[in-house]
Amino acid sequence: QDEPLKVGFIYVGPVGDGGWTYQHDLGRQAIEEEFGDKVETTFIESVPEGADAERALSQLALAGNELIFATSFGFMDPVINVAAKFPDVKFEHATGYKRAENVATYDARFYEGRAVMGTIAGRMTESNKIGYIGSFPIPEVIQGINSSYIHARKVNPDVEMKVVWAYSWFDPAKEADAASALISEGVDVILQHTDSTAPLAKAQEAGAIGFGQASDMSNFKPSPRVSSIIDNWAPYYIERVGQVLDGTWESKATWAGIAGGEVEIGEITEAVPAEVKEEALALKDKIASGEYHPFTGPLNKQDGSEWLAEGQVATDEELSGMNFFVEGITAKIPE
Amino acid sequence: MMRLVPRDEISAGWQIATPLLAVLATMIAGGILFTVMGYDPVAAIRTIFWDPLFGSAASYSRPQLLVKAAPLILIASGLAMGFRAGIWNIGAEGQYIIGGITGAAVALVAYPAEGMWIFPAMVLAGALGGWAWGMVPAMLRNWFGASEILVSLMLVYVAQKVAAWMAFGPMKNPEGFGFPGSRNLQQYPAASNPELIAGTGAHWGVVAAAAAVLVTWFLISRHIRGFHIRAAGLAPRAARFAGVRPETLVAFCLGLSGACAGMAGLFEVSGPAGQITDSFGSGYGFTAIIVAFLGRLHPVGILLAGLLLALTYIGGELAQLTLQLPAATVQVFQGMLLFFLLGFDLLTRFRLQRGIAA
Amino acid sequence: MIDPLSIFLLLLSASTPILFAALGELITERAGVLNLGVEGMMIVGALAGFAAAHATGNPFIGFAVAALAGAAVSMSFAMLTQFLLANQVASGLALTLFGLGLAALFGKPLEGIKAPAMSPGPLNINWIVWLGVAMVPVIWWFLNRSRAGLILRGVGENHDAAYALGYPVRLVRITAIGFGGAMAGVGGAFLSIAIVLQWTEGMTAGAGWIALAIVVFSNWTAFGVLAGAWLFGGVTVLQLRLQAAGVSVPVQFLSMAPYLATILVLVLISAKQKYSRRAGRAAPGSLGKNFHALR
Amino acid sequence: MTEAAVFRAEGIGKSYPGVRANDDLSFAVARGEIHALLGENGAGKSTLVKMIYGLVRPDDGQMFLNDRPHAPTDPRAARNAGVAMVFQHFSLFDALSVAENIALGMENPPPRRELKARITRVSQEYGLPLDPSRRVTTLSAGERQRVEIIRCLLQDPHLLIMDEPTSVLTPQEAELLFSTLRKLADKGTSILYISHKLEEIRSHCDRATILRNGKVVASCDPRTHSARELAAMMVGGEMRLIDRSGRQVGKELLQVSGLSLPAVSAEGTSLKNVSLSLKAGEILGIGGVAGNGQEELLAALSGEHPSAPGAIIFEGRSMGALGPQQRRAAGLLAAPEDRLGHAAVPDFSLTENILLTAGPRKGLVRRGLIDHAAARVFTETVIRAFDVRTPGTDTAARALSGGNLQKFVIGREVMQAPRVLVVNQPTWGVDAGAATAVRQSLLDLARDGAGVIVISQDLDELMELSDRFCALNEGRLSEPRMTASLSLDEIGLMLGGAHGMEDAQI
Ligand SMILES: Nc1ncnc2c1ncn2[C@@H]1O[C@H](COP(=O)(O)OP(=O)(O)OP(=O)(O)O)[C@@H](O)[C@H]1O
Ligand SMILES: Nc1ncnc2c1ncn2[C@@H]1O[C@H](COP(=O)(O)OP(=O)(O)OP(=O)(O)O)[C@@H](O)[C@H]1O
Ligand SMILES: [Mg+2]
Ligand SMILES: [Mg+2]
Repeated sequence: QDEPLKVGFIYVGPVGDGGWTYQHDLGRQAIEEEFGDKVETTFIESVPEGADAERALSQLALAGNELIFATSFGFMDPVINVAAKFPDVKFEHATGYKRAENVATYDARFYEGRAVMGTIAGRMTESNKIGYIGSFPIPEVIQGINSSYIHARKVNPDVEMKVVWAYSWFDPAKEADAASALISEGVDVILQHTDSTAPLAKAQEAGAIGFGQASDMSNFKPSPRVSSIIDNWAPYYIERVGQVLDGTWESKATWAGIAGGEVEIGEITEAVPAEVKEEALALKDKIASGEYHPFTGPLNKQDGSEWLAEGQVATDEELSGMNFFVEGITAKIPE
Repeated sequence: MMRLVPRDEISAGWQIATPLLAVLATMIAGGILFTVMGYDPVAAIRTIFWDPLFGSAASYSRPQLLVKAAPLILIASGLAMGFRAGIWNIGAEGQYIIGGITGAAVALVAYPAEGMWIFPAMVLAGALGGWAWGMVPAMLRNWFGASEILVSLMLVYVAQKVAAWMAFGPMKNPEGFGFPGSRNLQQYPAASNPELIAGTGAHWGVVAAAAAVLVTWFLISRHIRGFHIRAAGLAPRAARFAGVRPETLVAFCLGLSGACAGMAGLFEVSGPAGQITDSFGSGYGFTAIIVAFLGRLHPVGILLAGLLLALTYIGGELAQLTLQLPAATVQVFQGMLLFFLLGFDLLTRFRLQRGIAA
Repeated sequence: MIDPLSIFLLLLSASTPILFAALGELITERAGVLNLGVEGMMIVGALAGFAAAHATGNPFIGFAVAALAGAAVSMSFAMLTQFLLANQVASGLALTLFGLGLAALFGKPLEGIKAPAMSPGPLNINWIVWLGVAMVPVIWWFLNRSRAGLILRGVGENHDAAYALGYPVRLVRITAIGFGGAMAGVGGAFLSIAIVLQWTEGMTAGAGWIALAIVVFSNWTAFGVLAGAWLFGGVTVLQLRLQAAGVSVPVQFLSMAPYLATILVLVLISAKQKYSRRAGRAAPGSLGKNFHALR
Repeated sequence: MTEAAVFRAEGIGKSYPGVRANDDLSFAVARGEIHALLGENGAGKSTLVKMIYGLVRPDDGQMFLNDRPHAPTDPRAARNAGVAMVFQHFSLFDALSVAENIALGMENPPPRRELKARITRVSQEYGLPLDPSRRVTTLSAGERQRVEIIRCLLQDPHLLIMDEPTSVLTPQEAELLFSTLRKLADKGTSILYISHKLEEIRSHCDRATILRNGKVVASCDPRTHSARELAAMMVGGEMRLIDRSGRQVGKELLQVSGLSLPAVSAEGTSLKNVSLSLKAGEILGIGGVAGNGQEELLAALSGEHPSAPGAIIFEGRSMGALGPQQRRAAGLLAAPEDRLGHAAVPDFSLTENILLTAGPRKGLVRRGLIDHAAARVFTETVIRAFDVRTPGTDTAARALSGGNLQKFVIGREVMQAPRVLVVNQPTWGVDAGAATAVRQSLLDLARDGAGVIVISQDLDELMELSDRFCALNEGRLSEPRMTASLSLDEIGLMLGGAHGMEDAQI
């Protein structure tokens, strides 16, 4: 087996987006580093979801790639279609839910990281107002908002959460404006589920704090970026490539979190008091060890109806279809 | 000193020669750019312009040319009519999105019924949706004199928001676990737009594009309506004198180009794309403007230009794959192509002449 | 509940990129040239400005370089339209496409880098914001009171007449295109240096097109441009502010609001021109037409 | 009066591709002289004066101004040397004010307020009142010309060039212009004057230089020659005489009553309660200064603008709601004034321009389908019958000279054998020979039983053609009078009250 294993990637954005695609590309580079000559990787960036994705996937398959990572939710149906045509090629689809003999799915439990960020946010806010910039009202983002809020409130019962939807994953100017709007509402801690650093930049101007999203955004250390939630795909990618190499790869659904190393908590800087840092790290460890689940009852839905009873833990099905806020959040999910 | 002298007649020879010259110049300029960026220029040009047609995976990429070119040609054919009349529909992208949405709406309402009527009804709805979206700038121009360039363009953004709203709201697939995006129409036989002959890439959109080329060719060269369109573009008052009502023409051209774009959207959503997502519009409407100009607003030219641009897209992907050329290269390429074409265009209208010495 | 002053401060900064770009385009259009390439010039300015600011550590040098870069790319448009007599609409689109591609290509090495800090100006408002607002009366004065402005308007109003009087139509237009490019460049650089504080591909996200719309709805006047930029910025900022304040608003519809508002104002202004005879025609008479003189 | 020459040209030559526009051309203009340049369309008059004004550079020869070599590189250099020029068109800026327009024509305009004061002063001095702050759009043709003249006067030129300035003026306005020019000449300014109107040259100019094919063929004192003699010199042969014989007035064809219509443009005038009637074989002349509703009247009759039902009855049918094509099919045809851009598409070939109007009547378009072969045949017919000088049927309309295009445009309508033909300014800017041909074709049409309406500002033309005459003034049409019983002075009175005239009296 002299021929290297060819591994292909399709990205929804440019590798330089500094966020989502950038992190996947770091994962790709980690593969190259780990396996050296044994693998050869290629990628196609900025592939629109839809018809073009199907072609890009086919081109990758035709070019002899045996393992292909499709790194956006919108590539789901194209992956299934192309996988049917290339039964010998293995596909990995991020954040989707459709699988096949040769299609596996993987995702990360970002809400675990959000719990840690929420704790820091709840402790750090002086105005008792924290802001959240959401991209789109989809389950993954709603999980994050709920998780952050729940854990901020846990450490600070007076905390209030303001939500602004940017309706974009990546629109720096819009995100900057959203951050400014939150700040002028009195918010002094900003969480974001959009991919640019613009909100951090605005936070810095206003003396507020925020968190890195998707990538570490370490440029803004030590403040306003006081910590970050990092998508680290490298462990998963290395594991799966290894499995292909030794012939043990099989289709499955992976939803790993802090424990699997896919969700990483970036350095908590000195801008955060030591005891808060400790508290946050303790929570992280509890989640990693499986001792604690961020969605543990008692929890009510926004309308006051009961969701989880005391000690009850949310199921993965409930989480992956989450379409409501928990009690206490005043913002509404746009219909 | 060289100077420009207008020609009495547009030169037919140069009409054909300038696009070829433009392609050649783009290859040369592109080659220089690649060299500067540290890539092998010959390999890059070959990968973009040659491999999709004759390379090792050509049997796959050749039909893909049709898939990619069809919406471009369909939309550009409609746009060219308006451009000839001096009516600037820059918002085909929006009409494309709305056409996709209205067409898909018919399917989603009908689901899971089966019936021969469903697909034709979707085509009609798609065309109507695009038409209606095109009529907004038309009416605002007719009633208030608002610039159709800007109104149609602003409506692209609105259409994108509508698509997002649909994908997250009313059209969300009820079996999609709360994830955005409509049902996949590829999996709904009555509403899907599959390959007509396996392995050719030809779906109903390709047929429609071919029909659009024929119809617009007929319109422009044989029909009085096309004649009036040309007259209105060159001399609005003369067209009015000939009996053209400018309002009618504005409505006709924006409506026609909107309907074409809407149909393109429908064929895309029911075929290659499969579903309405928040990113459903993928730039066909804007690229079609280049196609229209590159094809010198002539149906046959548009046919060739559509295929050429499809080639740059697919070749660009191949170049990414094999040479790791950045995706933005394709954009630069298309920009240069248009630059050169517009520049060389001068030769069709003017003659270069040496200054007459005393 | 939401105090107007804070909204105003927000919109000041949010509207600055489009204000610069639209003022530049105003001058270009007043000279009779319709340059649809604003988006392309902005993104090139955003990149070049950011690169220079990063390299020198001085944001102001960044803005100066952005102006130069914007003017430089605009020259390709000038070449096409003024010497090769190409269609202005198509050339502008080509410029947009080319600029976006070029910036994406050459921006790769700068991704993920943070912009150097910029000291705020008076009242804690960015110097460039002040500059943008100050440009408005300057441009008004230039157009309506200066000799050069009169010549520029003459060229835009009727290029044949201007040529017959001996004015260098082409030169005036090339200068105006260059100025438009420089202003668009500064607008773009404000995005990368002062708002987003980094370079990212496609970061102008349609701002150039909005600037074009604002010129029309300003009725080709400097203060109209200011009003338009503030209105657009205001609607954008307001919808985010309303969300942040927890007002239950239909977000999808509000996110369409800036575009719909632009259309609405466009319609109102066009209708006023169309139906009131006193308002007269505001668009420069030779706008979008190419000039060719035979000697 | 003939002291030293202010301006001299020696051996001037200028070639355009395929044309020798000026050829070894020499002449001189004396101080304080009104000097006419005469010649057919394309004789080279404009080329010559454009060289004097620095818009075009001569290929060979020399020019002298006040005995110093004159070789301006651009109009500003020419202005600095003391040359000023009034163009017939394309030299005012519609959206700008009078003062701004004038400032643009000056090298170093004084500050705004002072400039306004000077404009007012000079305009009063020459009896050409003007409000410096008005926008040019709102001015009448005569007022616009005042702007141009004052723009020149403020520079105290040695040589003032006027290229066809009177074609848009009323006789009174023309008189006013000449008295201004005479005042200027008396102060020592020399004037170079181009016109196709031989009568006004005869009565107002001191000398005439006559060009043919770019060469000087004669120089004379126009006051000592008849118009026919001057025309003969221009053409190099005898002029054809107009034949008015053989016409018979028949039944009524067209009835317009109570026609009102808004203005088509900012410069236009609304039509107010216009009524007229036209019989077969009759030519009705409609005089008036441009901008008094002529365009609107033509648009209403051609169908470009719909009108109230019953306002236009053609052979018993109400035409008001019908568009141009339907009216053509019925036999009501029109030819507008502006040949490039209104009557014809400049970039279309002649065949395509035929299709613009001749589709319905000549069967060139059937059920929307164009019969290109038939169109070409008809184009050739028109070209032959009207002696249109063109390389072929595929030549673009803009490549034709003004006179030839005019013959083509009129020919296109006449050859469709209309029942009624409405023409506006049929010989505008056209030389004497071509004008005669066009006028004769209208007379022949009437002789064959059609009704013709001629809208014109050229009173000589109206006197020559029309049986009855009425005046259009501020959108109102006067009662028709028999032309035979009218004198030029009476016509002047009928047109009187044309705007701006009252305060313009000196
Ligand atoms: N810019 C040009 N390019 C080519 N040929 C030209 C140009 N200008 C004038 N000509 C040609 O030169 C000749 C002289 O034209 P010129 O304009 O001097 O005639 P004119 O005497 O002013 O005619 P008119 O009575 O119609 O005003 C004509 O044959 C004309 O076609
Ligand atoms: N580029 C050209 N090629 C060929 N002929 C031309 C060209 N430009 C002008 N001409 C011809 O030259 C003649 C005069 O045109 P020009 O533009 O000088 O107008 P003009 O009638 O002389 O001006 P004015 O209105 O001042 O009398 C016309 O017969 C016209 O057809
Ligand atoms: Mg002339
Ligand atoms: Mg003339």
